[in-house]
Amino acid sequence: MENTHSSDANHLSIKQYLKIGALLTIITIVELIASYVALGALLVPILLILSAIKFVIVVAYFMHLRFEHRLLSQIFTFAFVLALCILLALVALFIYDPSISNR
Amino acid sequence: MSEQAHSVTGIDSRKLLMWIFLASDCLFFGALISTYMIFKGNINNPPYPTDRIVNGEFFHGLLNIPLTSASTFVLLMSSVAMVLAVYGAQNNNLKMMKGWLISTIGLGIFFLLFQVYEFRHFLHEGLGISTNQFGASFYLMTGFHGVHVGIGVIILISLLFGTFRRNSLGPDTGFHIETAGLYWHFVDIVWIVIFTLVYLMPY
Amino acid sequence: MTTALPLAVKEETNSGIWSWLTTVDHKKIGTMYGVSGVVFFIIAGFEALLIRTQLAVPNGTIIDADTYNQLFTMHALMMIFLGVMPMGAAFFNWLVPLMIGARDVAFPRLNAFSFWTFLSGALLLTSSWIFGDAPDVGWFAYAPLTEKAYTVGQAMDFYAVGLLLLGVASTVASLNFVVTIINMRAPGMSWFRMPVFVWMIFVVAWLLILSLPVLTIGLVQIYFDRNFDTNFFNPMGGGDPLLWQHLFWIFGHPEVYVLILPSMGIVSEVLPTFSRKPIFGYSAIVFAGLSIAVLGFAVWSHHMFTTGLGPVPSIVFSASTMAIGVPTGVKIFNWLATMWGGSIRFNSASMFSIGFLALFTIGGISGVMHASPPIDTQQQDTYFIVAHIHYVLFGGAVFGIFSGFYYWWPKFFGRFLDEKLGQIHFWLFFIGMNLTFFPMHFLGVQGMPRRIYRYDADLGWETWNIVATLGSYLLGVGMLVFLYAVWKAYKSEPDAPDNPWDAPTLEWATSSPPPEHDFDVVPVVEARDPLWYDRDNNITREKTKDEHIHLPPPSYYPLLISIGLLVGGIGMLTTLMISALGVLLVFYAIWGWVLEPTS
Amino acid sequence: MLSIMKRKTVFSFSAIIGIFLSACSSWQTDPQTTVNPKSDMAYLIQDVYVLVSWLALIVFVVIMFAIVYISWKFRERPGVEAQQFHGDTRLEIIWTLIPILIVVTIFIPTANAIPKMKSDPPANALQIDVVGKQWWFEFKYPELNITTANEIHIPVNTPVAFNLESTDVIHAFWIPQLGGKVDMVPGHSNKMWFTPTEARKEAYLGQCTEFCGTSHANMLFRVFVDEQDDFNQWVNDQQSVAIPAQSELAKQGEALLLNNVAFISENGSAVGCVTCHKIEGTTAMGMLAPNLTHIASRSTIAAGVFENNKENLIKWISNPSKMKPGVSERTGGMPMYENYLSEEQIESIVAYLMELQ
Repeated sequence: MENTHSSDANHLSIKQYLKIGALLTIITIVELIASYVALGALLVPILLILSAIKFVIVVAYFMHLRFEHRLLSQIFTFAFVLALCILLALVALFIYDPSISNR
Repeated sequence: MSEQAHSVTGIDSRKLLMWIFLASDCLFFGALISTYMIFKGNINNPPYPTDRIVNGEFFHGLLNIPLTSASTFVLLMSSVAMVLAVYGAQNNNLKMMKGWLISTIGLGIFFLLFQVYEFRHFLHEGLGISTNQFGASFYLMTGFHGVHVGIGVIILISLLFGTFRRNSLGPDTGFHIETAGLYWHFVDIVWIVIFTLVYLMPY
Repeated sequence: MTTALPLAVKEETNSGIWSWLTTVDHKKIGTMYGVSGVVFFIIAGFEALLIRTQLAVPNGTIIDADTYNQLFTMHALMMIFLGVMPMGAAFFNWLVPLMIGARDVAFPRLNAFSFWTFLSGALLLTSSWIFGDAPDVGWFAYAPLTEKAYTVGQAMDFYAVGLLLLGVASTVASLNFVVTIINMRAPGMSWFRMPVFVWMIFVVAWLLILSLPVLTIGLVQIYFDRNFDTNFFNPMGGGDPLLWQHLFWIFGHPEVYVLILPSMGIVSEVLPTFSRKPIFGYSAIVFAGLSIAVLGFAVWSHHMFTTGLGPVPSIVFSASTMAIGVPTGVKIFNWLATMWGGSIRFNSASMFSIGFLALFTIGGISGVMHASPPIDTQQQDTYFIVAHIHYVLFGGAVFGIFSGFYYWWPKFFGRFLDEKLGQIHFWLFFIGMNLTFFPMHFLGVQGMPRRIYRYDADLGWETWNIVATLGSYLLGVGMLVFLYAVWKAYKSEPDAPDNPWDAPTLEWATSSPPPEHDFDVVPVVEARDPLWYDRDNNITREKTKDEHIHLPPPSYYPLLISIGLLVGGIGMLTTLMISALGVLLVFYAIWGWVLEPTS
Repeated sequence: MLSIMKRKTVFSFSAIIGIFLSACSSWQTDPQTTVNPKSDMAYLIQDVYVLVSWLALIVFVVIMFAIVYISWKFRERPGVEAQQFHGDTRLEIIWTLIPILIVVTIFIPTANAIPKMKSDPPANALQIDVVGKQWWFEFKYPELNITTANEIHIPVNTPVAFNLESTDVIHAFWIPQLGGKVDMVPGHSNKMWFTPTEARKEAYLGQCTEFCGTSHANMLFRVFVDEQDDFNQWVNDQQSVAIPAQSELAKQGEALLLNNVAFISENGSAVGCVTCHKIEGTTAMGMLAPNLTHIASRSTIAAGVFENNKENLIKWISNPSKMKPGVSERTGGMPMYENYLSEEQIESIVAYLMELQ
């Protein structure tokens, strides 16, 4: 039974995976608490940063992107950045549209 | 799937196909989330997503943050289980792979049950798809995410069914489970973004 | 592996209808794309003739308002989605594997699935004519006109479901070809030794992969608005019609580059061959293509300058639209430089490419004019825009496609298209095109709006409308000449040598038409224009080494899944129970597909 | 063979340029032309338009000449081999800069025209609310308390500001000689303003230019630019209440129109005129359809498509959809009164309407 090929050399151990799982859980709990604590203007940036960290952790380690061919991370980051830019552009276009009357 | 042609870049064509499909899905959920964020500002009839007082009257918000963070935790753990299943498959530890695959499927179904409960609760509170913009965009976004999770569960079940019939690791089984894992993790990170933007962001 | 499925034993038939229905060969799939593309192109062309006949005289009574609105909408939908895109797909299905030295695409069955899903989407959309509900609100279907309150019948459901199916087909095909181009290039063919045509298709595939999901969301939202009373685009219920415009044009602008880039790729192959010299500024053209891909996602709101955008977005989108004109300009200069110092042979293929160069430039110039919002507020939705569209799409994409037909016909079918007829066809198209669409610039400047089924007599528009109508008849005649040439070629004896034009790219190293396995031995590439490199250094590649070549067996599961999706689509138009049936069929076919032995 | 090809190419290009120049002359006089500006905004647009058009013409001539010249000079000739060069970075840089230069020369005037074009109207501007409906325009002068349809009068040399709304689908408000078009998007209130610079007898033509359904082509409007005193006279007429009918036939028509909420006949019943139309000073209070108080003062009916005379009014009331397809079929559309009223009754109503100056 030949072993699956490519990236098994730089595999993470079970312990490391569990540690990452724990870290993600902690971040989620911190996010939850942050949303209850009255942080005012600070809340939005904190939440965005925390979810961005979770996002990167899952993509880099669970989806193995850090150990894969550079092309895959280029493809995914280009698509993700494009989706983010379109999201920001659309939201901005609608928020700063003076002509919307049923606001 | 098709035979393993020699690939110029060393990346297996099937894995490359999955990653590019995930890139396309990024735009899919990007547009869905954009629609939600656009309508987030002007929901002008009850029921509302969060508690608010509208011309003197108090309206109880529908979004239940503790419940949804529990379902987020469930989906997060299913990602961890998925990773361990892939680990088992790649180190041809059949028992470990089957065990974690079953727990991933279980956690996935558990998450779907959370969603079904939340949808029924909202419907019961009077939030139909045509009630207001919150209803329409929320159901569309979380609905499509739920469909993606459902398809993921079906894929994992068919992979599990594949391993039982042959009670040994086929040459590609490890690879199939890893690719299914990519899809599963993607569905999880989409939920991470939705959870933050929809549930935690102030209105 | 599992035993053969009980349903039917798949024996090796390579003729007859069954072989076409179950083929996974990229060449057969390419031919099917080409044939359906030309058929729909002719139907849409006929619709255009009806439109022009109605507009020939003021207050024309040949066609009533509703039919006219259906005609111009279906003319646009069929030309774009069922004519130019599939003909482009015919070229990249046929040529990409041959040009990069691969035996087939990365996922042959997925390629067959793409074609059959395209065909089911095309048939579903075209069947709207038969069921009396052809979409009649313009090809970009601005909300809230698409809401239930303002439309009668199911026209917009046909539009939404038809485009959803076509979207699935195009996305899957693009995924397939991106993986093929990345992973299956012949040894030695680095990224910068690939032919320019393959680069253009790589860019087209990425544009489709990243833009179609946004359109899918818009279409789902129309479907939900019409069938489940949501209010995405209904302002009464809190929705916003501009949301549809944004979602559509985020897809819309990359789409128009999807229409033109294959033709730019064809021209970049035809001009060097008939100028007897390599393409000028290969890397400039490739980087121009890539920058168009990136910028293509940043310009969409230039379609919405008049919807009340604020000053800042107008300036930003005007700047990005003008910026995207620069790479196009660079390409035109590079094509001219390719012809400079060459020894240009004039035959139908090269004349269509030179025609592309001239007419696409005119379209590009008129396009840059309304990149500036002040001018756009005068030109938007007038016949000036119709002129711009047709100069870039007819003068650009269609001329490029016909240049490709005349150039690769010997390679596809082993027979030449008659040269005499080709010249007549070119001049009929060239003169007809200018007679039809150049006066539309004048009509636009005289203030004639788009999409009007009648106009009054004393507005000064009569002469140019008659000229345009006569021109459009010339185009009809030109198309007949082309069909006669195709019929004549079909009847003639296959007499085409391997490389009739002494062209540089790998597909000319195979026989005409190529064997089913394309290459007897996978070619080794040492330079950019491989065949010219071999000819100049008189290297002869050994051709007949025959080792066991593994070809994927035909399979009917792609067709089965597409039929399942079609049934699902029909269910979305009638009752969702039928859709459930469709989903079951899809699941069964996927199950069969996965368990099908591939060796 | 080549000489024919060369002659044909030269012929067709010279033909195009010839047609182009001869057309320019007729553009100035056409009623709906976009290149004969008559307001400050239109002049602003015209300046950018002229600059860009000249640039376009230059690029057109240069590239077309280059194509013809290169095709002719480097045509296949016996004994002449193609030169095998395939790149020159210096050249690439030059012809990347040229398009950038052209684009910048277009962008600068564009960038400083946009803020002016999209600026807020001056405080003293005459306010006109325009509401786009399926297939006609409703105009309201809030300060002067005038409501009319499809035809408006504005004073010369004073800014006029349009507040553009729509109650059904997207329309576009465009008077080519007086300014660029702005869409009327339901749920949005867009602004547009200009200062007309030339008063004249004939109207400035305007048309809806965003596809809005079956009769999109029949949704025209007219703007008359008058001297100040003519405008004041028009305002007084419009503000006056509808005068009661004078002639005998008109009196019958008036009674028929005002007293019937519905008309019943063997073909069923149809809503009366009063339910949708409004006539100031009478019991007709409908808000859905054009205001008829001064219908006779308008030169056209049915959104500027037909001349306002007796035959057209009779034909219109009898069967609106024959003149404007879709009007009766759409929900809330005008019924075909030939099924509910006799010829005489329709003529009496028309007589009354012709008296509403």
